[in-house]
Amino acid sequence: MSITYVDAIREAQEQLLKDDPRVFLYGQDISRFGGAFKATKGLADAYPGRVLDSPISEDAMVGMAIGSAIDGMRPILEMQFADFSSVGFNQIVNQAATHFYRTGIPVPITVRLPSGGTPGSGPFHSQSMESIYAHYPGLVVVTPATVSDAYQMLIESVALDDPVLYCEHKFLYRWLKAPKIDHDGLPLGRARITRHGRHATIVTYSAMVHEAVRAADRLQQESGWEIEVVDLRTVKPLDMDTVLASVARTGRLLTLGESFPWGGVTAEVVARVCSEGFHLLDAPPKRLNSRDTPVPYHPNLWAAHRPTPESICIAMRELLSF
Amino acid sequence: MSITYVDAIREAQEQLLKDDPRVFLYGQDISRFGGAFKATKGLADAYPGRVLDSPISEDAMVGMAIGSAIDGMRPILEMQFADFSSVGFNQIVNQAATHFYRTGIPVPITVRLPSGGTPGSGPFHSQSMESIYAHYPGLVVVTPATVSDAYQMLIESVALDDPVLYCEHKFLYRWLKAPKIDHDGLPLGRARITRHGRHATIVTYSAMVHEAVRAADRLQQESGWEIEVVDLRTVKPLDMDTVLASVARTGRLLTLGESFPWGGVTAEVVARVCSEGFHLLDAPPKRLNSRDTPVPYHPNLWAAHRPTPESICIAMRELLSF
Amino acid sequence: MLEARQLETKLASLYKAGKIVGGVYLGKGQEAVSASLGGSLKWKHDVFAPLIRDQGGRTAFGEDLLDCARTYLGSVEGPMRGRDGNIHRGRPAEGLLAMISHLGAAVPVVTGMLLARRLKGELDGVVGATCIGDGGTSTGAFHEGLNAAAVEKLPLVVVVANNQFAYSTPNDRQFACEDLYDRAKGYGVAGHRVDGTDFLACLRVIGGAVASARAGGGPQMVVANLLRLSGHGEHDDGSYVPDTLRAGHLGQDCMDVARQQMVDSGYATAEEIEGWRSELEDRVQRALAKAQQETKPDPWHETWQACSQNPALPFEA
Amino acid sequence: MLEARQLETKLASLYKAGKIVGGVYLGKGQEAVSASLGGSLKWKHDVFAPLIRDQGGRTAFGEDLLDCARTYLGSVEGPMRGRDGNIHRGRPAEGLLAMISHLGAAVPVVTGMLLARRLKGELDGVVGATCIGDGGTSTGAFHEGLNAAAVEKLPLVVVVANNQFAYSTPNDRQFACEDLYDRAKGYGVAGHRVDGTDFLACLRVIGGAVASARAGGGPQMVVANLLRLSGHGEHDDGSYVPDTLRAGHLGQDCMDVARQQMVDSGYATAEEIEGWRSELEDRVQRALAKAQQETKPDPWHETWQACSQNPALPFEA
Ligand SMILES: Cc1ncc(C[n+]2csc(CCOP(=O)(O)OP(=O)(O)O)c2C)c(N)n1
Ligand SMILES: Cc1ncc(C[n+]2csc(CCOP(=O)(O)OP(=O)(O)O)c2C)c(N)n1
Ligand SMILES: [Mg+2]
Ligand SMILES: [Mg+2]
Repeated sequence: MSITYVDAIREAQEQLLKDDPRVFLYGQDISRFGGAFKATKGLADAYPGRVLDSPISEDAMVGMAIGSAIDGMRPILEMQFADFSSVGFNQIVNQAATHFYRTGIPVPITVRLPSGGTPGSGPFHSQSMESIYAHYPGLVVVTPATVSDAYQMLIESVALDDPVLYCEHKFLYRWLKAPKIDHDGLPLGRARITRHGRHATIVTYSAMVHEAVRAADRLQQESGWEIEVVDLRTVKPLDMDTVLASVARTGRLLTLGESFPWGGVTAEVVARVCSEGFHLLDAPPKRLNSRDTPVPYHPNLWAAHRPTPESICIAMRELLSF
Repeated sequence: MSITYVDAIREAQEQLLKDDPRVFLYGQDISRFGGAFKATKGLADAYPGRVLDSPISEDAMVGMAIGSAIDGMRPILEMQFADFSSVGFNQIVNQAATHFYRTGIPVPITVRLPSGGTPGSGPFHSQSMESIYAHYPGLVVVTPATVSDAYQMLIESVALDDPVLYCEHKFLYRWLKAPKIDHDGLPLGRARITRHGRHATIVTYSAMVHEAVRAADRLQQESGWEIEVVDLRTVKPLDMDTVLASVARTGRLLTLGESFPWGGVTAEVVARVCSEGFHLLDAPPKRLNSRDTPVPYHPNLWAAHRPTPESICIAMRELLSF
Repeated sequence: MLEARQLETKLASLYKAGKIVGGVYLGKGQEAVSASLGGSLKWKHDVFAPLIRDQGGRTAFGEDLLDCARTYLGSVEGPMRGRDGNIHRGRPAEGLLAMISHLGAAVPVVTGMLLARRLKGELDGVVGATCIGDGGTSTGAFHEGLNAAAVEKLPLVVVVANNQFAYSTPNDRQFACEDLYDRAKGYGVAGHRVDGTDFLACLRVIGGAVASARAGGGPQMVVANLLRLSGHGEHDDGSYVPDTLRAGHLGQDCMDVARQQMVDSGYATAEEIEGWRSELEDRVQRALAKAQQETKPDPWHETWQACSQNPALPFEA
Repeated sequence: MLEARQLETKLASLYKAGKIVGGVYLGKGQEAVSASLGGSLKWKHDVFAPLIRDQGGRTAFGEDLLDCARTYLGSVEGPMRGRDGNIHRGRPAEGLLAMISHLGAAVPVVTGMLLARRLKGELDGVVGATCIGDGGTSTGAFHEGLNAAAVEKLPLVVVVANNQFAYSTPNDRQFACEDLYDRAKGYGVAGHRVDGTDFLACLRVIGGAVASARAGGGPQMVVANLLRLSGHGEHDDGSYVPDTLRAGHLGQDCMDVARQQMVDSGYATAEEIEGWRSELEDRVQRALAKAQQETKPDPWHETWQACSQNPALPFEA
């Protein structure tokens, strides 16, 4: 028996529906159909009236979730793809993000964003938007990389009074499996040391955690380098304590992410490490992101657009040779 | 005789309408009324049929501008406030930004974004969105800080084949004056050294250039520090040559911006200076942004939300004391 | 509605005197529409999302005068504590939403609140209402929100105050249908039309729409025709409105019509109304005076926290 | 339309054989509607923004078979050079737009192209057309775009292919009006209704709408009722569509209807049609075979440039 990443998301929603009458699900094709990725399969039957199909109206979907949250509910909104949240952008960044600051009334919505690239998905079904939403005060942005985190962080996101963008990586949906949900007790907002090492630190999140570990394994095998991998888990807030402690141990930093190269998580982490822990660095920090184009469609191009174990190893060798 | 920043924007549009039959203006209340800030005053009468009032439909406005550009026009779109471009976000980042990469056909639209805070404008009429749009491949983001740049960069934005977000700062509209338009020949994409110095560099853009210069003057008067101020002029692309050359001379870096603190221009500049010019730094780099809340309404709060000469001086003294 | 007019007249002169923090947007000429809506709703029971010209509706719904006075005069005691201002004020926990500027954005939010009531089993006899301008109907938010409310058959009442202009933009640059009322059918919602300058008609039609929604008749859309008798904001002279329009039927002041209607129907005498007016003027004056003396927001006492307290999260300071 | 069906049947089997790069979304059952639209438009003269079920319209408009074959089979010679795929292909310079995925987004873009024509004085006799699904009508983009086209009175034709479902979502969770046709009046555009399974009716009504727009009749909205005879994509079995619906009138295959209509009207004999079919099968086969042999995109030859060349700009590499 094993459970996949997307199953964990489904089970978390089932648990939430079971435990908390304030929870309901809203999204396109999530009811009887169970969602484009089957993340809500069977839930409509088990919880009638609490798993609702929405029209193709992302702006209204977010607005309605916000209204229901103001009125005491805990909606979980499924975007069919993260990319379509661009249509609900205004409600997310201007209504949800500002409401608590303006009125003192929190807006506990959780917006599930199926994120990241898969081969053949193209420019509009592959986007990683964590770097966009994290810019806005008032939003919490979480990016689970493991099966247990997918479960646990969804439970905690819904428990949080603030609006959460829950970025789930489509590439991990069925590929990532665990024997069972087994959480190590880290709360939302804390990073995890996924792999210990002492020669350099890779700070990353979501699917790239696995690519980083692959690269680290390879560097160890091939050259004996011991690379530490930090999984941020939430990109806003950022757990700088864990990041700085790791950099203090290793003296070398690569930040790694799948979103576009200008700004974003990798820039924020480098900027904060350099401002807050400049003296810890023995070498210039490095960044690795996707390329500065839309996500290409053809798998040949896609594979070269995002960071890979190969490109991570190249960057790490440069970093280590400094 | 003198010309204000908003007049320069108006004159550039007049010149463009005169010189280029492909240019037309589209936006809310921009025709006979001349726009909420009078940036198009008189143009509808002078160029009948080429200055069009739009419905309150930012998404369609951007979409229509894109269509017209695909068909050979050079539209200039006025958003009534940058904040409302959130409604047109999808067309900007998914249609305009990707079109050239996908099809090989460029989309020469210029979207004017009245940006930045003024006292009493509140959370929805004060935003600085350059950090959001700059994240997206395929977009050019310009942020003029002077009257002559306001003019010249608008002319060049329209000449560019790629989509440009032209971020004009509302605080500068009437406050900033110059005897005449007098351009130093710097092309789009090049930064300017606004003030020379040798003890530290402030990298900034838009209205914050003026706050930086004020702070620098004060530091010079009070303590003899000579601070260099670099005006990025365009935040994407970033002129790292000029930035790195300045940091090479001074060894100390503060990045300064008015948008929200997570990610954005200040993070990108620090991250790139640290990756590309780590050895140039004699002290940890510093960043100064607005605070991590929506832009508050009351002038007392607003003035403490954005960086001021006072807060810049404090940050600079810390930087210089290192 | 009389209170609203008194209040706004006072605000306009305070604005001219430079005493107001931020802009002033008035509902002058739209009070009959707005108050008919607000007055049909119950405080802490229904949901009301006012827009920029809804002082009339706010007052009628039950908003405290002081909330208004404090926000305009920048008192930290106001419901928004200086963080947001004036027309953006609200008390969401009491059912009075605090608008964001983006037009149309309130439509799905009210809808969502009604959906919450249904899910909680508390929808019975509840109405959610919002106003929007002719210009606001062009937003995708209006369309998506109204459509979603119709699909859910929720008791949403949308009142379109068609004052013929959106800022300076006339109806013919805003939409091409003959009457915005024609849109109701396309959403599958009940449609109504009313002369927005006629107080009794507003009471009847808008009150009727609210009653229908309350009784389970599903979403309602009311289109009220009128003119605003002020500029877009107090910085604007509204000179783009043609004199012929001002001189015509839509240009009549709903307050005058209402006064006449009350007198004619024997509801009140001219003297009684004058009495109310001066009493209200007094109340307005007192509220403004109180607010003016209160503390202003102070950045040193501001928490600068955009997220609600959550000790479990290592939030950045 | 016959070609489209041949092509798509082939694509479906290639998909099952794992030979296709990315997803496959078919227009099976929607060819009569789509081809009636595409066939009324002139290549390099009009503008056409197809959506996911418009192979019929693409072919009829004049798109080269090879463009399709190359995109599905991942040839770098295709119009999108591997950067975007399949249904997203287009040739904007020839008037065939390349859709983004976001539903509704094409409506204002076509409108903008028509506006450009007007500004250039080249609008005479030009039409811009796009298709949208029942689900797509719920987007703000559709509303804002159609409204803006109506305000500008541009010759836009929007064909709503109401196939009763948006992915799995039935009409009654998508909108609450009786007929989407009822929306036309609310936008002030001419409305039309047609049985989308009836080829001759489609030719008449959709062709008529295009002719009206071309003749200066302003924006047109056609609602066609039909069913898709495939899943949402080839990964989907469409089992949420009730059998009764499939067995009813809407479930009939427009291709069968068209064949019968051609034969009945004496336009062609059954043998002639069969002849076309096998000839087209051949052409489709050849195009696919050619594309299959072509070079695939190579990251080392890709420019990785999102902006057009501009030497004046110090763009980041
Ligand atoms: C999405 C959006 N775009 C632009 C604006 C700027 N704006 C504020 S009020 C206004 C005019 C509104 O007109 P209407 O809806 O008719 O209401 P009225 O002012 O006439 O009452 C505009 C364009 C806005 N608030 N929101
Ligand atoms: C804005 C947006 N939201 C969600 C989607 C995902 N999506 C793709 S096709 C589809 C269903 C479309 O239904 P409809 O418009 O009726 O067209 P049909 O597939 O029935 O032809 C959905 C939800 C999308 N493409 N765009
Ligand atoms: Mg109006
Ligand atoms: Mg459909």
